[in-house]
Amino acid sequence: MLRTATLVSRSKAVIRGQSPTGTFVMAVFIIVFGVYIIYPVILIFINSFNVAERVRDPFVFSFDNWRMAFSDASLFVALRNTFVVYFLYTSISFPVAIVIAWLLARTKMKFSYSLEFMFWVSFMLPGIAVTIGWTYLLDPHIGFVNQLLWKLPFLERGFDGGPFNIYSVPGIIWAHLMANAISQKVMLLTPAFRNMDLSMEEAARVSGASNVRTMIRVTLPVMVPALSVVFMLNIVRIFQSFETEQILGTPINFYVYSTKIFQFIRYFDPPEYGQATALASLTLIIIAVVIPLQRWLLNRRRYTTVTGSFRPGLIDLGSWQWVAWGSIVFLLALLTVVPVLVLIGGSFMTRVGWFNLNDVWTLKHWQDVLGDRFFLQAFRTTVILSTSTAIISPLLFSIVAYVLVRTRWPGRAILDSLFWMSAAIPGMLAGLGLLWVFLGTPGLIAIYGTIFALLLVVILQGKLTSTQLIKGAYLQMGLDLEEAARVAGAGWLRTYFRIWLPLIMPTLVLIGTINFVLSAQATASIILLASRGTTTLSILALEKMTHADGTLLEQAGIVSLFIVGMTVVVALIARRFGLVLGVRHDVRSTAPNAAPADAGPQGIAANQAGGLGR
Amino acid sequence: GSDPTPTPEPTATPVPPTPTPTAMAMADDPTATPVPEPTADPFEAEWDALVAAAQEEGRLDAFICCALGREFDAHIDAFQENFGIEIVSATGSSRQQADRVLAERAAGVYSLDVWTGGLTTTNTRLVPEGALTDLRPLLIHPDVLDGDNWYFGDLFWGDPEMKYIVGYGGNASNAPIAYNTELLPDPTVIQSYVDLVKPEFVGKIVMRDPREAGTANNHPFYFTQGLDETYLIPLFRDMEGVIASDARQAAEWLAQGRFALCIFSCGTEVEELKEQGLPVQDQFPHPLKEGATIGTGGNNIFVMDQAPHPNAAKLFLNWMLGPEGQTLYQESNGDNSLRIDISKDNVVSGNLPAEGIEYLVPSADPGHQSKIDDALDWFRAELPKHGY
Amino acid sequence: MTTATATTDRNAAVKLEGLSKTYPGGQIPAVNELSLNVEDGEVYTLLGPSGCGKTTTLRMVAGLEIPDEGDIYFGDREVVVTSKRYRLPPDKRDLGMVFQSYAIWPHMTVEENVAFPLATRHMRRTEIRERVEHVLDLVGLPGLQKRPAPLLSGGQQQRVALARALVIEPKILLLDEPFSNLDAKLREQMRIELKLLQKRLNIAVLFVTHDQIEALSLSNRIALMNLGVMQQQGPPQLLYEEPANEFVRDFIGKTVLLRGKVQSSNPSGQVSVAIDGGPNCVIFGRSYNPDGLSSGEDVYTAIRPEDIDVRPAVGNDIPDGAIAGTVIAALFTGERMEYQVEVDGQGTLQVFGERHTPASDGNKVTLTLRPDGHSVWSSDWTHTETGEGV
Amino acid sequence: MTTATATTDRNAAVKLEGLSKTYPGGQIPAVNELSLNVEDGEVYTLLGPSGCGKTTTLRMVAGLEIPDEGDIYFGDREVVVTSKRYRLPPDKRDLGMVFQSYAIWPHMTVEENVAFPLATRHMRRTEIRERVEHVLDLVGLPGLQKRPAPLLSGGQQQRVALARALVIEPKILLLDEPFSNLDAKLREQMRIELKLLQKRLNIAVLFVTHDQIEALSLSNRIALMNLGVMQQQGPPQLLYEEPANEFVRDFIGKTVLLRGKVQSSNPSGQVSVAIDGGPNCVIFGRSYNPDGLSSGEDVYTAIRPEDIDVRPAVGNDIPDGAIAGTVIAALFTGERMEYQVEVDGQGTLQVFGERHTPASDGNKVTLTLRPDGHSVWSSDWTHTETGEGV
Ligand SMILES: Nc1ncnc2c1ncn2[C@@H]1O[C@H](COP(=O)(O)OP(=O)(O)OP(=O)(O)O)[C@@H](O)[C@H]1O
Ligand SMILES: Nc1ncnc2c1ncn2[C@@H]1O[C@H](COP(=O)(O)OP(=O)(O)OP(=O)(O)O)[C@@H](O)[C@H]1O
Ligand SMILES: [Mg+2]
Ligand SMILES: [Mg+2]
Repeated sequence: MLRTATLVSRSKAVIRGQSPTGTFVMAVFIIVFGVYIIYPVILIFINSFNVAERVRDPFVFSFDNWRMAFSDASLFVALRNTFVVYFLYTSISFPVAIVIAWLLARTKMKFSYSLEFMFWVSFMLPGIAVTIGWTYLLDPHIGFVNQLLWKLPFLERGFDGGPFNIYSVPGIIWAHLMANAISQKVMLLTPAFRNMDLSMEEAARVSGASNVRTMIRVTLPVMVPALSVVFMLNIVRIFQSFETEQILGTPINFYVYSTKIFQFIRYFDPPEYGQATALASLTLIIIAVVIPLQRWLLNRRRYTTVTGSFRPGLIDLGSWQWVAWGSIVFLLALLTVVPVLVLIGGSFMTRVGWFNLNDVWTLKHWQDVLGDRFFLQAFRTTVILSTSTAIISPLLFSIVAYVLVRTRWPGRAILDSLFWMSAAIPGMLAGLGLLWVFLGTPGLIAIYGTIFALLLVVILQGKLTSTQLIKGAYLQMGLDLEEAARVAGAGWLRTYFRIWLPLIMPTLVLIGTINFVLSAQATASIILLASRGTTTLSILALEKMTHADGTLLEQAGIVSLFIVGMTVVVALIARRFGLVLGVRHDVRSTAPNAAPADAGPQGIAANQAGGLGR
Repeated sequence: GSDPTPTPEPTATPVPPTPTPTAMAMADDPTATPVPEPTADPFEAEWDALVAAAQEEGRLDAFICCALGREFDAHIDAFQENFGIEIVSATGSSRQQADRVLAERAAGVYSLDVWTGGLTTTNTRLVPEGALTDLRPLLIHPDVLDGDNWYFGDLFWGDPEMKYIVGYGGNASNAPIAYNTELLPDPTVIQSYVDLVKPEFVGKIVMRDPREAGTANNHPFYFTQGLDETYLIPLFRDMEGVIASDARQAAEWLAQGRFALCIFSCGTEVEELKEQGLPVQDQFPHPLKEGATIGTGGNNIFVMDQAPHPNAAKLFLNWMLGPEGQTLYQESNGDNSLRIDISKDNVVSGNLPAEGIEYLVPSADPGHQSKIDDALDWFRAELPKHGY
Repeated sequence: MTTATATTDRNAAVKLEGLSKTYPGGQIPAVNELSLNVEDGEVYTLLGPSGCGKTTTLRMVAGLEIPDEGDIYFGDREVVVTSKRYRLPPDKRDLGMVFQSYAIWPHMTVEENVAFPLATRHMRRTEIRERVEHVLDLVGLPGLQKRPAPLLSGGQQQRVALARALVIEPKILLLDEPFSNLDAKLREQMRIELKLLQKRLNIAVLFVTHDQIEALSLSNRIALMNLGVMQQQGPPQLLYEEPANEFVRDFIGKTVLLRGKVQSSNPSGQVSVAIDGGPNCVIFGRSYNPDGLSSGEDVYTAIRPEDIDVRPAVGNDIPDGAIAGTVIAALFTGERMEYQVEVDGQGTLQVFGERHTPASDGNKVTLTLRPDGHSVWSSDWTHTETGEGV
Repeated sequence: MTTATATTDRNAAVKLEGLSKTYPGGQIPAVNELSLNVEDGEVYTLLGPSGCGKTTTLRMVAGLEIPDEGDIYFGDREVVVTSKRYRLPPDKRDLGMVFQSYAIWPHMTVEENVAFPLATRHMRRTEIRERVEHVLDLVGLPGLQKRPAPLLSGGQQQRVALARALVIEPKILLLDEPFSNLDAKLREQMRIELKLLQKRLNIAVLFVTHDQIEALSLSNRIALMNLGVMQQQGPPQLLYEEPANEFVRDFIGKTVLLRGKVQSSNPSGQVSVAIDGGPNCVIFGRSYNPDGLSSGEDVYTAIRPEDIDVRPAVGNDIPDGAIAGTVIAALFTGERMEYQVEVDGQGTLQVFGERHTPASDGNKVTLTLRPDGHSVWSSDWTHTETGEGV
């Protein structure tokens, strides 16, 4: 009964599965998102075949860029390195994140919501602060951890320093794990796990499955929408993250595919966008696998957990709970303490991590940042952009996801593929493509240079993650809940606002927060569109980072601190209001409303007895 | 009245190559010859008209790249105070700014007036695209046009056609090599680049990635001096040098004593660490045998074609190259201005050209840019052979 | 096998005409050319084995499933007209429905669940509160307003679902096994409340239940379905006394099938049958087979257990109109005893006796048959195969 | 009010001792000091109004809910010992359970659902397949192996849940309203299958049902609960014939309460009562009130409807042992008629009559009462308050 429902439009005439409204809405969606998502991609790809010297020269078609890009012999090694690194940190982070999400969402654990939130914080912290922080700890020669270990009697300082060396493949893996690899997955998975129906787990327990087996055979398989989305969102970006590898891999001549793409853009002047595009096109192959794979996975089985007979409740791990709790707290300490120290401590240090300078401590960075004539304005712009994004994008994408999952309108596969296609080109190229689109599209050029252009970009930049995650959330919701509302006389909008929105609210809060972070941290996508009047904190931070006078890491850190601080506040507020909705497994405190129920027993008893006694 | 700047068609006339890249040899293009000292009155009138026209426009959109970008506040305030014109300045990467400006121009959007920045992006992209305007008609202030005020005896032109780019930065450099004073207590053991590729420095050299365009300003130097065979190949082949991911990492490793030498421009980062009392020097105290250089770095100014505020741009150009603009520039971060009629008190000593040294000016070579490209190609082909 | 004739009564509160629905991937239709109409103030019950298409029918009426064929009208109002591709959305159909799975909203309290249909009708706060309180009283859940709905027992949840359907006092009520998780007392009480409400508001009720007593006592008419096909519809007594086919005969109530031979017959269907196992047991009945039966034919006579009087055998005589048997199992079922009785030439029959003087295993008994009013069949078993729609 | 005495039989298959459970936020316990034991090969049924704690009890036995107080043993095995804080995890209890909400795994097919408990027991593939096929046959779902479980009708899902519980042939079976969504025929068939399986394997079955006929006919013993408290336990007949209190009397089966006056009494509880509304209607019964009743007291005599014989009144005479009344409503319920009869001094009584010669509204009838075997009470209603555990 799951996939048979058709969204019934408010108009009177409805054709089976293909209402005119549906066709119309889909046409609008596909055209709007198509222009916005695919047009820049196409422009970028077309441009990669253009070898004309100058922008204003006529198009000169050639495969040169592609030939040259792929003629680099070291590319193959880089590709292999990419997969090795990805495989290693994913095969660690995925299981770890799954277990943590399960512990947080499915078991009775003290402060599980706060612990979950700490993973959000870890996600918000800029990856570069994490990487740099760990270099100070695990540098083979001066790393604090290594220095401590040398004090142990049985550990000799080797020629190469050590025992830990962050500049190594294990070091890169470690940095990934400490940055986003774990926290992002925990963050994305936990709300989905919260939608688990306890009775399904109970049925497995009674059938003779242990807690672990229940998790593996019942909880995880029914969480396939969320798990697969998280996995796929990561793998389509496999060629896009490069910061960690750049910092830690360069000194040991360890290159990955993304550093190669990145180098075409950063090492060349003019940047070799054409060759970078050619390299990035490999992502298309991944997308070509991901789209049908996801469709197959999601259609193959049903994953409805929140139905009309939903039973809330959590698993009691007994004393194991404390072991799990301790491990999570320890991991969180690793994940957050280092970058937070780097950011906060570093902001007061002349040079973060350096204690042997003439002036170790200084307020200069704070003065510089706060004294920056663009700071206040950037702060304001960021607040406007991020807050609008945090509110609008969950709403927008929840409707798109609804259309994708819950209707049988034509063209859903196209729309869904469009969203995946948006991952085809890395951020820097995408930003350029967007610039071209804004300048080349009559409607859009009107808002070019205004904050509305940025708004449009930041609202839409989280489109892939948002739609896919919300899709996953919808798949967990029983259609009977909507049907009951429709029969009760609620139109589509009311059903959406009273039933769906509250039910998927935890996911929406998450999406809102992610989009808030994304837009607060946006650089590549908006740098070409922002002007002085619309600078954001993130662009300010980027300017500090690329300062020719040496990277003003400390000042960039201060700006990041503002971004993180803002995000934490917003996320806390959103959670405060949003997480009250959705399904809850702990008993809601009905304290303020308890009064009528209190009066219950006698009154009810009398009442019912009266009814029965006749 | 405003006097819209005519769009200059890029001249097809090849510019005569400058015979030597040495100083004082700046071409004496007749058109660039300063106008004979005008009577005060006509200039004053023209200047007043310009200021008035600029004030009418009321605003200047500037892109200030590189080091000056974050230190530009003093200029903004002074310009505002002098003329009551607001400067709206942006900073960031030249490459991205070029992407943006060129895309805008293709769409008929003209949003930028002036730009200060390096030569590479300008020469490889802005000039060929016709995005810049001929500066010579715009340069009117006698103070600017007077060759005696300038180090090379004339304005320094950064483009082969000598009409679009004026350079005003003039830091001297003995060699783009920084070192750790504890590991290399006596820097005089190095008298030539070739001295670097000695066994005692194996594993002691950290470098920026020479394949990166941003490090490439000095590259042609190695090839004109024949250093590629004697210095570069052994350097990559034998020295087990380590490429740092960025200048900060390189400078810190140098200061930590992990490496004795840092090559390929670790300069400014090292300077900061030196100021903090760490045992590093950003320069050798002596020039190397192959010669010392002077370059404008990222300190050149140019005006956009079809600038939205042409008069403000013209005013800013003349003011910026004048004593006030240049003094503020020197103050901003201790760089040396090519302007010599102003006090040099605020210039970091290492940046000042020393007496009695004949400095090479690689960027004065009209073929400089193509030499950089060739050099980058060479590096990009060579390094992988040695495992980089 | 459908004996129902689609009437053309345009004013029936709910009228289904030739509805068919096959689920994607289904081999046979879940509902096959179903026509029926429910009048105002009528309780119309759908009965049939599990999986026969009852819920599917209700879902089509509610607008949750699109029929492949056929039309639906509510009074004069077109609701679904397949030929015109017209379909009224569910929220415009203005009906109340209890889902078989309850479909309680897990994120709401009991009160919020019940208030929802009122809120969609833009009722005032205070009125909503009053109505909710009243209907919760009615279903026996007073004081549970603030409890999160999932934290209720199964039966309590079912009553919340019922309250939610009743609270708007709809003109049409669709009930899909609304009492299945309620105890007998509560169920009866609910039935009475339903009946009262229905009388007061003249509601048309389309009802699905597995409780036959409930179906027979509450319904004005019953439709018996099998494999998506309507087998017979009509007042309860008609289905019980004059089953249209073997399927109906066997499905409704209990039946004892006794072998016998036709002694005499009349083209109208009236026959007399000599039952095997008794020396002189001739009873009268009717054949609903249009072909009629001829003398001497072997037939099965369907007798309701309550038409068989079980008494301890007295001596070895078998009185006229009775057959003899031996109790092989006796079961207490509350108000009466259930016996398995072995009868010569008949096999084992299931019959009832009164509870005060029960017979025990092995006792000889005589079964006295009611002399007339039975149905006579030429086969002992349903032609229309029962089973799952795969 | 608990009449059950906690036995100390250590060998009962399932033994609960003094179990109590209050849900967080609940004012009164969902289960209150419950003790019972289920022997091997016994069907033990929990009966009681909706929300009385049946499911909670089952969940505690399965290990899904932690009792606040009390112990559970399976045979000699300690399962829950509160004082020792010992608790055997659910997967070690080795039992089969049908959840009231089915708890079917939505991501699995029918086959995978049913095979799961076997897979956890590391059975061989081929054997699993055979067993699954067999048990699906048994519950009447052959051929549906590959269907995704959520795409089944309600009754089919319930049978999948049943199949999943039966497939491992557990020693202990917990069934929470396992047949509530099945039609009468199927339900009976399932009951028989269950009984056969249970006999074959000597299983202990703890059963929750709302179908009283089912409870009375299937159970070896019944426990009747109210508000978490056990009211009476014992064989079906005991509860039916000798209810321990008004609650039991009213809950099990139907009862007609007739006002009357005690004519004579004996300390053992035997009384004769003159029933109001008949000139000479004295019947005999027993009071289960320990205080006894004295002559002349106003009492209520509880008579089962089947002990009242309804016949058309002949003239104006009321025969001895009978009372007179007027039919005010007649209802066909299948095998018999249900009448509401207005009797002078008694109000309206609900009684049954045979179906072939029904009385109509307004007909005068005489109700002949069975002379003895009734229960006599001094009040017409339950002391133990029934109602919701809030
Ligand atoms: N999770 C829960 N939290 C709080 N109260 C609960 C919870 N589950 C059940 N209750 C309450 O506990 C009492 C007993 O519930 P239980 O489910 O055992 O009833 P039941 O006898 O199975 O009823 P039914 O026949 O309706 O299924 C009920 O009053 C119910 O409202
Ligand atoms: N979503 C679905 N997809 C495919 N087949 C379905 C779906 N829902 C129901 N069916 C099948 O359609 C048939 C009719 O189902 P329906 O739910 O109408 O039965 P029902 O009469 O309500 O049965 P029950 O008494 O068991 O609830 C069944 O055989 C069922 O397996
Ligand atoms: Mg159904
Ligand atoms: Mg229950």
